[in-house]
Amino acid sequence: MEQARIGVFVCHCGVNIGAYVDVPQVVEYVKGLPNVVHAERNLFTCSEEGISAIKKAIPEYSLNRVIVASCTPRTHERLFRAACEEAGLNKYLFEFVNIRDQCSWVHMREPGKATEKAKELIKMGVAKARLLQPLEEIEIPVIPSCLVMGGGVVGISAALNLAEQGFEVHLVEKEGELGGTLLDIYKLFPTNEQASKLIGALIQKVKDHSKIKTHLSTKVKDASGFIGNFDATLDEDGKESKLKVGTIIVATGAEELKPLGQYGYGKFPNVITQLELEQRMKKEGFDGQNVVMINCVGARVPERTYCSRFCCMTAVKNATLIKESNPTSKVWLLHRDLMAYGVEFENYYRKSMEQGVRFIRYELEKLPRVIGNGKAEKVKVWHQLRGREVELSVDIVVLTTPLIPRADNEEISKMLKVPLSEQGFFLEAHLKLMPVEFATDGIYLCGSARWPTDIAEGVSQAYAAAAKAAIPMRRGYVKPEAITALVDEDKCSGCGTCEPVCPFKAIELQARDGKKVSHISEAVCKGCGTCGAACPAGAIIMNHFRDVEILAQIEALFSKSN
Amino acid sequence: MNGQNGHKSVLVIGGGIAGIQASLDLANMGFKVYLVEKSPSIGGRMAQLDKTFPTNDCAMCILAPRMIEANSHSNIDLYTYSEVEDVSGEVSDFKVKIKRNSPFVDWSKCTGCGLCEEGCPVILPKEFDQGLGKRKAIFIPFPQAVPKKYTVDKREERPCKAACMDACPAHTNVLGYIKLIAEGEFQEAYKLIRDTNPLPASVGRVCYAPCEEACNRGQIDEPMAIRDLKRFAADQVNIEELEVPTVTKTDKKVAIVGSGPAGLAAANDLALKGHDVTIFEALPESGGMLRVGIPEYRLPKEILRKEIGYIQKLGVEIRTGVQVGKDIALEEIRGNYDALFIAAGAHGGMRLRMEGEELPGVIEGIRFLRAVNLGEKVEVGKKTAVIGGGNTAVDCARTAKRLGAEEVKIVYRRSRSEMPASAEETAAVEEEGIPIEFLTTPTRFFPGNGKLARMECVKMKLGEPDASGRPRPIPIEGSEFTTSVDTVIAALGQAPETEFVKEFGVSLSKRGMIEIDPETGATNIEGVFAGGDVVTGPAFVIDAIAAGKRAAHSIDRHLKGEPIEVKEEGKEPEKLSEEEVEDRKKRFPSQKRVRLRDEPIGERIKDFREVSLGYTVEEAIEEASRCLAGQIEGCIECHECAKRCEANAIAYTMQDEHIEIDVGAIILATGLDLYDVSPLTEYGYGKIKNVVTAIEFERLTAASGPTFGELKRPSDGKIPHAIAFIQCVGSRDFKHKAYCSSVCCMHATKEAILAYEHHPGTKSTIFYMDLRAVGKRFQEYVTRAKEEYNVTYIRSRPGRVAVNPENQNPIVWYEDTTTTETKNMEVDLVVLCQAMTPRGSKELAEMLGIELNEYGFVEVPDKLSHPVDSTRPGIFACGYVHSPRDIPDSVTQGSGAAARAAEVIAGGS
Amino acid sequence: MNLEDIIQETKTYYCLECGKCSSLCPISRYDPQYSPRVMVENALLGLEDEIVYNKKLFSCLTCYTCQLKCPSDVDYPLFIQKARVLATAAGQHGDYAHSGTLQSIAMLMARSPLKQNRLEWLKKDGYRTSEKSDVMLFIGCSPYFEPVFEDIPMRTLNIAEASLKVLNSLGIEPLVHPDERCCGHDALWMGDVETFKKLAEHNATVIKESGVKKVIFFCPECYRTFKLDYPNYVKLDCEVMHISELLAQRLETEGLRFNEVKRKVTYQDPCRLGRHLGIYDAPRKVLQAIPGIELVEMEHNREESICCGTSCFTNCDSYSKQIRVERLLEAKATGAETLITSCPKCQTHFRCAMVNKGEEKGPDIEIELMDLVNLVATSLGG
Amino acid sequence: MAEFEPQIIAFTCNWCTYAAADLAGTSRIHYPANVRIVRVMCSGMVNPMYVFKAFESGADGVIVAGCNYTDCHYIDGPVKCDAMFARLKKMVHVLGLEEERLRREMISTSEGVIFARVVEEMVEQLKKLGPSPFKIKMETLA
Repeated sequence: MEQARIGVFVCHCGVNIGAYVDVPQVVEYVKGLPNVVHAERNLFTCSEEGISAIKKAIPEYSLNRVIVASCTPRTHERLFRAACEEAGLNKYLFEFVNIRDQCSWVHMREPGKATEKAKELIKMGVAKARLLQPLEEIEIPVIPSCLVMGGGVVGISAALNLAEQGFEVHLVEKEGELGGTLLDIYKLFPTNEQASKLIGALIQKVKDHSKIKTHLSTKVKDASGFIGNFDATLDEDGKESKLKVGTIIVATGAEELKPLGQYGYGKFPNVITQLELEQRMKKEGFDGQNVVMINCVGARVPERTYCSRFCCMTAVKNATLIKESNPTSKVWLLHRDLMAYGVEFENYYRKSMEQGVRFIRYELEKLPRVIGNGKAEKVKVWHQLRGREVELSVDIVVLTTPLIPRADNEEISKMLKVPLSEQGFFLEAHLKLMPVEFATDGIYLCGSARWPTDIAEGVSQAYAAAAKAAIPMRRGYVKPEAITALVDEDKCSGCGTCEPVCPFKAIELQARDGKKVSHISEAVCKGCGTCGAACPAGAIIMNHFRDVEILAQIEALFSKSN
Repeated sequence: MNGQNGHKSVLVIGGGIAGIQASLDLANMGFKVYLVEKSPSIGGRMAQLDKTFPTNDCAMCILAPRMIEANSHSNIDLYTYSEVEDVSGEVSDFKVKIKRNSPFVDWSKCTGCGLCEEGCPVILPKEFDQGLGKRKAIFIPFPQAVPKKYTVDKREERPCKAACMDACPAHTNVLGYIKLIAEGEFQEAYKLIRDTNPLPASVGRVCYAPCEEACNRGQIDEPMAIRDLKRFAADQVNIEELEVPTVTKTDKKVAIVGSGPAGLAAANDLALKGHDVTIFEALPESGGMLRVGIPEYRLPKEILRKEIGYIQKLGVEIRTGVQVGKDIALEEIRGNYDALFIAAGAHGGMRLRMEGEELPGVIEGIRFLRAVNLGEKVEVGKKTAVIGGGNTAVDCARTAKRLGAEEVKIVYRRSRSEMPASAEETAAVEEEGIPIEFLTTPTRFFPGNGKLARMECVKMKLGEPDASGRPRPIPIEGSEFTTSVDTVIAALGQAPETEFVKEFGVSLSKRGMIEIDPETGATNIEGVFAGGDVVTGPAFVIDAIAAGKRAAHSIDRHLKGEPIEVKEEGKEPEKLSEEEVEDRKKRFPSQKRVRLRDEPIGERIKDFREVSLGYTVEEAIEEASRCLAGQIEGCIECHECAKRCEANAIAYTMQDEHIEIDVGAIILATGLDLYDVSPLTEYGYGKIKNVVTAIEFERLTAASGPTFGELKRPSDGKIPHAIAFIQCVGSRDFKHKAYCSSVCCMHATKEAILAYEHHPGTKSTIFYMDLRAVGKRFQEYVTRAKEEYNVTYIRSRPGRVAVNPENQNPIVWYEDTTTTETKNMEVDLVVLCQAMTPRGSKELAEMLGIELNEYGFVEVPDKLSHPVDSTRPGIFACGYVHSPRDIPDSVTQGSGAAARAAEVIAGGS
Repeated sequence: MNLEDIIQETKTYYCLECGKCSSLCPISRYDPQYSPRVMVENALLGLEDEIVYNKKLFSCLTCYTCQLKCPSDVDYPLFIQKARVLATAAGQHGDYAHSGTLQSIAMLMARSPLKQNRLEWLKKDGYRTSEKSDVMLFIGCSPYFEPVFEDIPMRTLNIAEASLKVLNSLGIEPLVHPDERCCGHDALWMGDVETFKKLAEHNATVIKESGVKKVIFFCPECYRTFKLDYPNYVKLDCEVMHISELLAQRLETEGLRFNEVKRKVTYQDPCRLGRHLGIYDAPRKVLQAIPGIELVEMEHNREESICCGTSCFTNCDSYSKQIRVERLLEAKATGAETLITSCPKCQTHFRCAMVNKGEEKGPDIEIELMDLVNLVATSLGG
Repeated sequence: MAEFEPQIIAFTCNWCTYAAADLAGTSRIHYPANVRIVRVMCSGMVNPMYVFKAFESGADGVIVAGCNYTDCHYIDGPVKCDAMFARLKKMVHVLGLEEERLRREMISTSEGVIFARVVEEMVEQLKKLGPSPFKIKMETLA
């Protein structure tokens, strides 16, 4: 390896770093580090100006290592690696040093220490960069077919879109029929169209579409492999079948919270949830005379802090339907902020006022009380804006509850190895950059499985997930990161300790001119490095995270000379 | 909708975050994308944001990588500063006409370096900062613009021919500095002048102003007072405090003979190029004719000294009292300097060649002025006669008057119209009680007790024009007459003294002046250049400066061994045609020129104080605003940017481009506009300074904003410690916009948090009706705002905002609906969260043939099962133009629209 | 007509309970117990008693400030008027000022066939009226107001005289009818629809019999009642006009010869003329046409001007006084010498606010008061 | 002498704890600046050699942090790490190193707050314990 010529680019990130880390002082310090031949600072290294500065500096100072000290590799490593590649430098000769999220932002109150820490972190980065080696990425073919988990309106929409684009789709639904939650719903806001008509039409389209294979009362038992090559095992009432797909879309939706123990639910027969109300309307119709609906039941409370986004509109819709079918009825809607955002919902909210639905605002500190023996007879609520208690006689109380994660989310998350958020919904890679993708390549996410969403937004997300899945499938191959393990066959004594360690079964022992030697398949290896740690002989080298590179960082930190 | 044979390409209209996301997804799928954006840069509304909720990460950190990816993606053709003109055809076969507005800059050459912007004199409100900040006529919308290319905001043709700049020998950017004065930017005006003319204060006083004669405004009422405005700009600056630009030194040395305007100009330019310059000045004081030829009352010595002092600060050494050819030989200088520039000027006087000329009392004009200007004691008799008709003669006469001569008169052999002195000077001398005897010339001088006593003159009549084109004066027989006189000053003109160069071998013309190649200023000897009066004979200051600059340019190239290519000389000053004059007369009301006031005549002749008083600020601005070019909006084509652009990318004549493309599908993603909230008069927007809109507040906190991230309130720049946010201003209101704009509750919360982060301890109050925090992790964000960032929420929609006259604090009147008390709250700043409307949807809808709903958002026929489809197959919509939504939902819907478009153009392939 | 019907008619169900009306309402700014929003809240909750038996129902000035800015377009003043009908039916009424004299006068005029001698002020010379004119000058209750407000002092009749003088100088010799009755404005707005109907019918017949084509008003309340309310109850086939509109019209057409009156004035928009009828510019055009007059606007002007504090001589309390003080201070802040208004009631209430019988001096709110018509009369006059 | 500032090395797994540290940043949660993070792809990759090297070079404290058992991007990384760590703990104990100097943590992506608290707590403890015994020895030996 010829002498390392390192270029360091320290970022201001506007005020985010610049206001707390003395960037010019850091650049001066960095210039003194061995092998650093060029160091400069930019206002926004990730901007076009910053990128072209890197591309210009590489040939100009004939750099063979590049370090960017700015935000976090998780979002910007790909961008800077691409810049190095475009300037002719192997993108694995690039090292990222995090001096924003893990330095300036967390040590705002001690700018002095933040500057010292930034210097040391870059010194560690330089130590590692010196030892980095160029790596080549390999192309892995992608099977142009997608496994969609969940046969609700969202799953179906994703499946239809991909099928229309020409891809083969496997639609897996654990219930006996497609349709999901919409099967229980009577009418839909804001158009008041029949839920059954909508979902019926979509199910029909799925049936007619040659490219979609539907698997009913089927659960995905296991799914291993990686983007382009997922091996899924389906379990249809005990009958197992194997499936090879390129991408997976999680559209398993969510379920309505049953608020046991609140407002007499479970005790009084005439205290039901909105979904139960819809089921009644759908089956035998509804003729309630005095109806009180209570919103935010079990939502925006300390134990469940989130707002489930569209339950207000469900309540307003059902209230309007009741008034339309029975104008003399008295419908009260108790709420703590009426989330009728946007154009359609605000119009619908006003229509409900015209119909005579009356709204009462209550506060978390003074919850309404449902009174009666054997059944709900009265609701007492402190009218926050009137500053007095109002008593309403009722013959039915409808509780509006939030959507909560499905019970089997845990299981799916373990199976697909995708994270859950603190509330239990699936956690997307990045709220704004990758809203419908998981960190793991090839697995996408949409609908209420991600976060409670109404139908229009859910279907938009379904299309978005379909678009993201279509990208690798249409291109036909993916080039995963070249961070994989490598066996140094001279050192390998063939003891086989590594083979069972690999969770992805990428290691197998092979005979090599009379000697057993361990072999790691580049395509399967995900680069976790556990085999390297386990190997007693130190024969396994982790690309881009070699032991010498890690140790160099530690040494650099504590060595007094720089 | 099977697009088997359709085009595998998509048109995306609108380069905001939604449009970019849709384009990236389609491009990554391998389809061709045409992304059309009206502004010169993509980025849309999000680029204006400082931080985005709920994660508070900086908007630019999310947006920049996507903009770069979109700009460099092989499948995406980016058309910024462009609009869709026409759309025809049907799904999978649309024909689209795109108009690329001419940015008047060749984007293939422009590197976005920004040198042009510094020099541009036209200052306009910056749309990106909602008009709070300023930008130039040549601009990029925001620092991280993609593509980072400059655009010239040229809105209408310049109403005049800029004849002034062509007429000026040095081609000073007159348009530019007059515009800057009109805008009150006096320092900038001085700097702009200084870029071409190293002696603004002097030239601003004595220049003969050929520019004013050529000024097109002259054809309408009166020409612009260009010279007086130049003087005004120079007077606003303390030249001694100007910091000197740091220059990278070259190892070349240049010698200059003569520290007159030519020598000084050359020295200035060569020093700026890094060469080491030494000037040899024969006289004890530097400045040449400016110092010794022009009297104090016209050009105060103190001003000239300061201007020369600045040039010296550039590293120029001036050795005074060293006469080349006497104290030091030209040979020797040429030896130890790499180049030589002869600018000795024309200090020799002309002789009368008549009897009695040597009598004491007869003095040569130039020598007389030099003596006075150098402070020597000069005696002037009671009756003094000055012979000659040029500026020098007038200067001698007025100087003699100031030295105490009681009766001073000028004797000139031709008539008034032939007098070379300017009309102003002639008027000034007559005003000071100095008569002029025309058609008279002296013939003999008679002594009286050893010194001059009487002079005999003869009357003249004008004959045929002589070599100079002026009629030849012919003495009239027998018209001799004698008058008594004590002093006679002969101011017949000047001639260069070129003895000292003769033996050096420099070729001289018949009249004894140095011959040079007019283009480059080079003499016949290699490395020796010449310019100014020594070459042309007595000319004007500005001609000498122009010659000095030309020579400096040639010397610099000579020192660098590069061929001396000639800078194009520029065209002749053009006149306005008849119709153009008529048209201008209609457009611009006739307005008299603002005259310079002078010291009262009685006072000014007593001493050598400066005669003209110069403009006051108001007068200067009033005069500067008369300039025709300066009155149009946008670029006035003063060519300053073209001059500074190293990539010479400026192209004033660039035309709009019309492009036709074929696409299979179209995605509308034009985003949002902000509703004008001034009709809600009760909130006082536009009347009360400290009532701003949410987007203006955002710009005040942004690092790239007008206050560079320092949150200051508009009225007095103080830090606002108490801020009130009023929600639903214009939204949820029958009289304005009946819908809810969806994002303002969270936007206000974020801005309240930002305010706290900028100045911990800030107390924010948000007046809301329904706090619509519906998205992922929004509720937790609001809770954090309450607990950690001192934000209070009051459920009420304030009725009106009054103002406390003492401190300009807005007072919010509101009823706290949870306690039914009507109260008022005095705060430092009120932020109105204004309604947002779909951008550009009306015109585009007509063109695309799609319907809009009652508020102008895209009408979606099948809201639930096909949420991103418009009323026309193959045309989709995403982002705020589809329906009010925040950034995460816009990004998702961008991908959604991409998927639907892919369905159409993939067509089962 | 029950509470629910009122809610439907006035679209009160659109109310978003945002509180904008309360924060704009001059009364709720001072009276903590009164909030228009709470009144609507009670209606939406069906708490009829909270409205009908609520004294504050009669505090509303019906000045339309709230309705003009209500984001949900709820016609609150109409809601109040209708609610007061319910209250009147339940025997409720507001606290009558001036011991109910004005209310009784109106009641009497509606009931008994009385013979009013209301034209004594006409005896003075110099006023030319004629029976057969096709233009009628409606005097309204000014003859009755004169004695009631003698102690303030407030001579309402000098507005009537000035109006007559102005019409004469415009060449009009109007009919001044001896048997006009109160236009019924106060009764209607206080919910006493019966009295209003009777007065309306009477006036309609009087006008029909007199055969006039045009009726000119100087009192905005009478003008608003004739223009907007009468058509719902009686047939009127003559044109109705406020005197400031007539003057503005004449300015446009033939122009007016004004003598110079050197004075700095500010203008109070009466609620009925401004917000109810949208007439803001006519009075201003007339003022600015008088040479020497310099008009300066108050901070709150045109549709945002603040009411004079009392409506229909009911619930006139300390809060009304505070409103007037605030408004007079605002007038003085403009530096004007005179506060011009074109409404006899505004002028009366402002004058009453300036009366200060007690020792301790209240805030200095003294300012000269004059009706537009009086100013015009002096400028057109001798 | 200035108050003792312990130096801590934290080996964090790229997918969970590194992201948690980032989350602490985006939510502006303050914690002492004594920690230096070394990014590894998985906690299972942490080799006892790395930990010893850290102590040798003068670290006063070492944290080995990764995902919870269920979150691991590579299925069972944490299980391997536990096994390695158990052995490491015994070794270091025998060496006479105080318990608090070596910590094993499981911090998932969304637990930015916990990452900050762990660092804060460890800095407090190490301030009480004083510099690492290895460090003192090194100086006297050198």
